[in-house]
Amino acid sequence: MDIVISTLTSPVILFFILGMLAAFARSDLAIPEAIAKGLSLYLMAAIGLKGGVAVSESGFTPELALAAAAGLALSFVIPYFAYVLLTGFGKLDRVNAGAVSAHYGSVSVVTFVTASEIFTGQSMGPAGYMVAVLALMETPAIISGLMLARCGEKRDDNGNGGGLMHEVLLNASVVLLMGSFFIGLIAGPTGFEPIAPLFLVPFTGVLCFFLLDMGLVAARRLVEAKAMTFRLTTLGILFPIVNGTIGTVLGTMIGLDVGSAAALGVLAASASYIAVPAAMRMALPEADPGLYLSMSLGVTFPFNIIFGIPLFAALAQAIG
Amino acid sequence: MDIVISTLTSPVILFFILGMLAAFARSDLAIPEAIAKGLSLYLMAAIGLKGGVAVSESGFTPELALAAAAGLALSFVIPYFAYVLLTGFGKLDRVNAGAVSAHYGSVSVVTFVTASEIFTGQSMGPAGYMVAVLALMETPAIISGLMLARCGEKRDDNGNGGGLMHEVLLNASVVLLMGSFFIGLIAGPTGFEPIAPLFLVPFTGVLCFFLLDMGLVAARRLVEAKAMTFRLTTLGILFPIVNGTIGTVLGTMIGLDVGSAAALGVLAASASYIAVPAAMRMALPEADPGLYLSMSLGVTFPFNIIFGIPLFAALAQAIG
Amino acid sequence: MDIVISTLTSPVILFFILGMLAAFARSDLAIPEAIAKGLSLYLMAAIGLKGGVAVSESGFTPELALAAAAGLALSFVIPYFAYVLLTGFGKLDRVNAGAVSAHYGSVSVVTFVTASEIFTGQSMGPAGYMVAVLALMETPAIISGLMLARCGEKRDDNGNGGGLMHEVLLNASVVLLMGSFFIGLIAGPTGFEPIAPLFLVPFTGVLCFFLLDMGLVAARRLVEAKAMTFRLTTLGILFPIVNGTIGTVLGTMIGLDVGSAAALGVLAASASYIAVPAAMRMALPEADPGLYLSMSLGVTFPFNIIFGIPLFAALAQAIG
Amino acid sequence: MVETVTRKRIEILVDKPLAGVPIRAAADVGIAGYSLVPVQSGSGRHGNWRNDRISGAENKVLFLTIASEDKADALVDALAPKLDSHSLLLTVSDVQVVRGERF
Amino acid sequence: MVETVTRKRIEILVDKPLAGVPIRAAADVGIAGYSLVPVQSGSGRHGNWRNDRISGAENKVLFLTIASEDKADALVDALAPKLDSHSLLLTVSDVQVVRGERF
Amino acid sequence: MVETVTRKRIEILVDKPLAGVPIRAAADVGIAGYSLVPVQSGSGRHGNWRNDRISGAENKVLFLTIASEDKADALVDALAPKLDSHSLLLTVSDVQVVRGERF
Ligand SMILES: Nc1ncnc2c1ncn2[C@@H]1O[C@H](COP(=O)(O)O)[C@@H](O)[C@H]1O
Ligand SMILES: Nc1ncnc2c1ncn2[C@@H]1O[C@H](COP(=O)(O)O)[C@@H](O)[C@H]1O
Ligand SMILES: Nc1ncnc2c1ncn2[C@@H]1O[C@H](COP(=O)(O)O)[C@@H](O)[C@H]1O
Ligand code: NA
Ligand code: NA
Ligand code: NA
Repeated sequence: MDIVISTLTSPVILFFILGMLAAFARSDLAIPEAIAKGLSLYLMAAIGLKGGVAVSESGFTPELALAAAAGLALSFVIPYFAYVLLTGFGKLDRVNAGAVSAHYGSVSVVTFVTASEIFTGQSMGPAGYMVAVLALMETPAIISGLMLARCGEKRDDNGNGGGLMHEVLLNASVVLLMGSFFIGLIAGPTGFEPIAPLFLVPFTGVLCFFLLDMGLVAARRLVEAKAMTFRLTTLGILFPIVNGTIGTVLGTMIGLDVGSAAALGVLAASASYIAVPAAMRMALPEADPGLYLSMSLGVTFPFNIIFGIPLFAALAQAIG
Repeated sequence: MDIVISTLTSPVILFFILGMLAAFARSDLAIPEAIAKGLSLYLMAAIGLKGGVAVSESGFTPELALAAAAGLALSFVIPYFAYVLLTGFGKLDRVNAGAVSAHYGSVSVVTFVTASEIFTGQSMGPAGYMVAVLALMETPAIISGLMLARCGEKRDDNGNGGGLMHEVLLNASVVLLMGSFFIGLIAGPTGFEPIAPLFLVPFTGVLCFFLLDMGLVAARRLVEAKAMTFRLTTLGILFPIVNGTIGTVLGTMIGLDVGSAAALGVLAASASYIAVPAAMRMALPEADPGLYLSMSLGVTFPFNIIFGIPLFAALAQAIG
Repeated sequence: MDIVISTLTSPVILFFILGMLAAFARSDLAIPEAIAKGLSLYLMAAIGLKGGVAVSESGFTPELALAAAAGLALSFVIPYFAYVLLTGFGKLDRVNAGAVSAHYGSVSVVTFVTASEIFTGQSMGPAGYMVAVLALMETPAIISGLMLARCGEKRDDNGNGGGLMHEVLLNASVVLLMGSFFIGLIAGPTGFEPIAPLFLVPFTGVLCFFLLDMGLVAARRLVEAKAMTFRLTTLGILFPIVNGTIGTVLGTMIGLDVGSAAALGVLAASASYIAVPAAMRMALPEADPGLYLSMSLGVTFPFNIIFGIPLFAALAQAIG
Repeated sequence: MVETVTRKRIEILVDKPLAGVPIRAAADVGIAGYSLVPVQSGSGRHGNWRNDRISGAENKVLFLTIASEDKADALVDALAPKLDSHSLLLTVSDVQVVRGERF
Repeated sequence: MVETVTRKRIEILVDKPLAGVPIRAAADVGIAGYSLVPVQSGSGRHGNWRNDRISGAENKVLFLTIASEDKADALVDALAPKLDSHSLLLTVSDVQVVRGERF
Repeated sequence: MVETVTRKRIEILVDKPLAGVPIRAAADVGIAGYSLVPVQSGSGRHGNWRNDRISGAENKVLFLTIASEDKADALVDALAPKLDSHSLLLTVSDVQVVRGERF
């Protein structure tokens, strides 16, 4: 219970709620696009560095390999599970269901960052290597989603098959996360010291600012959603609960510490709204972007930030 | 005298002067629009938080209520006074005079922030609740100005009457100022601590950077002003002197501390150049934006930053 | 040798290398234009202030005047030397050779900033007045380059001769560097204190972020370069070696400390990619911008960041 | 060869705070689709402006819509009285489109 | 007076992640030159969108090219089947240019 | 129905540092009004460019003006010799405007 209250009164979450309220009230508050992109690059570089520095101290442990394997598996498998519900209960056609399912297998960087902040405040900060797991989980789901969307169908070749794989494997967030992870690894704590005043100290404040924007964007998405149905909204809440529970349990089973197991849960529960939508727009232009963005950004993201994070923390503590 | 010299040699003011000089010399120095907007959002969030945290410590006092009432009254009444001079001495027609008058009843966030910085440096920092007063003073003047501009005239209905009220009450700066004020109030000093490294520590430096941009913009506005006359320029200096004196005296009379009384003077003296121009462009498209922007941004803003702030500080100290 | 290794493992350089690798791999990682511009304004304001504060403590010394004279001379003369090789060995026509040569006489702010960081980490930080030398060296080369490009030819008058001189003397970086230098001079250490949390503490971190972008931009430039030949690439490496050696030796001869002599070498070695390209595009529209940008940004800049900086440091230490 | 038909391309330069004026007018005459293109600076009888001003009150935007001739005429008629008071710059030209029934 | 000739101006509104589609199609028919103009927001049958969304998946861009009539026709033919599936908005108009041999 | 008259719409793609060239040329032939529209990237015989380069030397901008036929012809004549040396891309088309006397 404690973690729920302390989550909901932390400035990080309050700024997110402020953003949502402002958008629901149709205020014209808006963070310039360039600033929002800049802040998200900052957040990725910062957690990459922090993770790398941590691993440079702890060394490569068996938990790291196990967590990586678990993350990859979740990212590959979750879309299949989601696809079944999306075509059945959700009444989507194959292409749209495939596109949506890829989002749920992949991950949301900001959800992970917010969870790390809150877990650290509860003295259960996740291990440094979880940043690498985050980066690894971004792309496998895209492959699963595309296979589902195209199964049994002659490929509508846009002549960009190779282009897509390239885009997916070298997309900005993967490169920046892994790149700064390795820089942290090479530089270690002493190399990190001179840049800590930028990448460590103001981190929580920047996250507040960024979540203000995410709140605005998520709520506007929800307000303007044309394609959403009650059934899809339900799935947008069900998916994180189920996937997050699986992730947390799996993390605990393979022997991760409480914070890392909860973080694996958060990763499983989160849905991508940057890398995957762009990839789906390229690979499956017939799918409706309004659909997958409304579900992942409008429904699942706020659910995870406000309810999911404390939920998986409590679960990990209970079974850990 | 001391405060005048220390004001004019503080980096904050020097960066403003640098910006003005660069623009007068027609240098191409420019801060990207997105950065300027981002910095202004930062400044508003930071002072909102700081004010809220301060009130969470001091509690709601009678001074708060009195200051709020005084601020509201000033914002409502100043346009009427300004209108008389603008139509008489200034030779403006009704619509333009109404539009300009609304700017002087409303307030400039950056003028307030700069004054707070300088007052704090003189150990006379205004009370935390003055941020709420600032937010309250933004909009009433818009109503007064519109009533003056349209008095006795059949409304030229653009079909955006409701839209305008909405825009005015939920405009970005009011929402962000009040929102972060409440977040500061809820979070209190302990909740604020982890985000202070972003919202408190680099604040003065960010203000320098922002005032550099304001100097550029204000001076360019002045250089390119086509609609300005000698009479209007005179009013652009007279208004802040008169309004600021009234504000400072009123603040002292209702029992505010020296810093808060001077801050009320600064608020009364300052003229809006963000919320009100946008609202006037929407509501009174016939009014000339070159006119009201040149007066508020080109004349009154620099006057207040360089002369007004130390003036009202000295006045408040003398009578306080 | 030490300085080479510590340079190549410092996060500042590692981020630059990450940017280059990402661009070579054709990742879509990109820093928004507005952010990159904002960061570069920050870097210039910060080093200007730091230099000014340092000179306010040390006073104007004979070294300052000597370094300024040496810098001006280098900026004027280097283009003549470069022009000979560019037309001869490089096989460029007069106009293109003149345009390119101006870049090598002028300087790169970021190369200087990176060198200062690394030299300071080696306890051989350059003197504060080198910032003024940097600003002085930006423009003389433009005049030399134009004289070379137009020698013996009736001026193709675009009617912007005056405009060009104005643009060159009051271009954004000169104004901001000199402006903040003077603000630092006036404010001194006590005036600088309240803004140090923005302009001093996170400086190295911001530089990392900026060099990430520079790496991306430089490598993309190289990948897409159409106009580059093997001969020009060779010159793009030869110029910094020769010019940097001359600069370091000259600095040592006029009695500068080791760090300042190496910094003069770095300035001589560096090539402009902001002020000069814009000026050349205006003044010599017939010259190919792909050519001079590829050489200065694609070849010389990375060479200096990775090899040049430790090279001139070692040279200055050896002869200093 | 794909068949194309002629439609009208209407371009309106308008102050950002007033962008609602052509949008509402278009909706009133049955044009639901439009795009807004950013404009960076300009010059006219009222002097120069550019986008990087602190106040967005003078920023401008290009309202762009493709519509049938009837709807285009109706939009021009609806906006004509406001061209001066709202300082709109309106132009209409012919374009060829493929799926004519969409507009 | 300088002589001018008539060429085609093709304007295609396209989602940013799909900008490669008209670019590749243009290259295939021999059009190497084009420019991309940013678009800030818009509205259509699928609702409103605006550029400041976190995900760039719905951001749009205006692909603009000047080409000879032959090449323009070939480009329209090549893109016609994708107009609906990729939700492209394509218009073609006449323009006068000076150096006609360039296009 | 509101009456409209035909005017010329001139569009010039120009490097940002050279934007003064069409602006001055337009002023010289009596065209005082213009707008600059940002361009984000492009491709041509000199390869690709995009706006997010550190140096703004290659950034491009679209100069847009509405003018009478006479003034448009004069502007085209004035710029024709510079099209190649300054790599300008100039197009002219017909548009209908409402207040023809303004242009
Ligand atoms: N008639 C039109 N004129 C200009 N732009 C349009 C038009 N119709 C649609 N658009 C643009 O195309 C986007 C997608 O249209 P739609 O697929 O109809 O939702 C819209 O959001 C607008 O930006
Ligand atoms: N046919 C064209 N249509 C539209 N834009 C073009 C065309 N050709 C060139 N451009 C633009 O002009 C720039 C310079 O062209 P070029 O000088 O051919 O490299 C290109 O990068 C494009 O942005
Ligand atoms: N003839 C024109 N062609 C293109 N844009 C124009 C023209 N005249 C005016 N504008 C634009 O409209 C704005 C306002 O014009 P004005 O009301 O004449 O000052 C200018 O700043 C330009 O951006
Ligand atoms: Na997931
Ligand atoms: Na006021
Ligand atoms: Na040099």
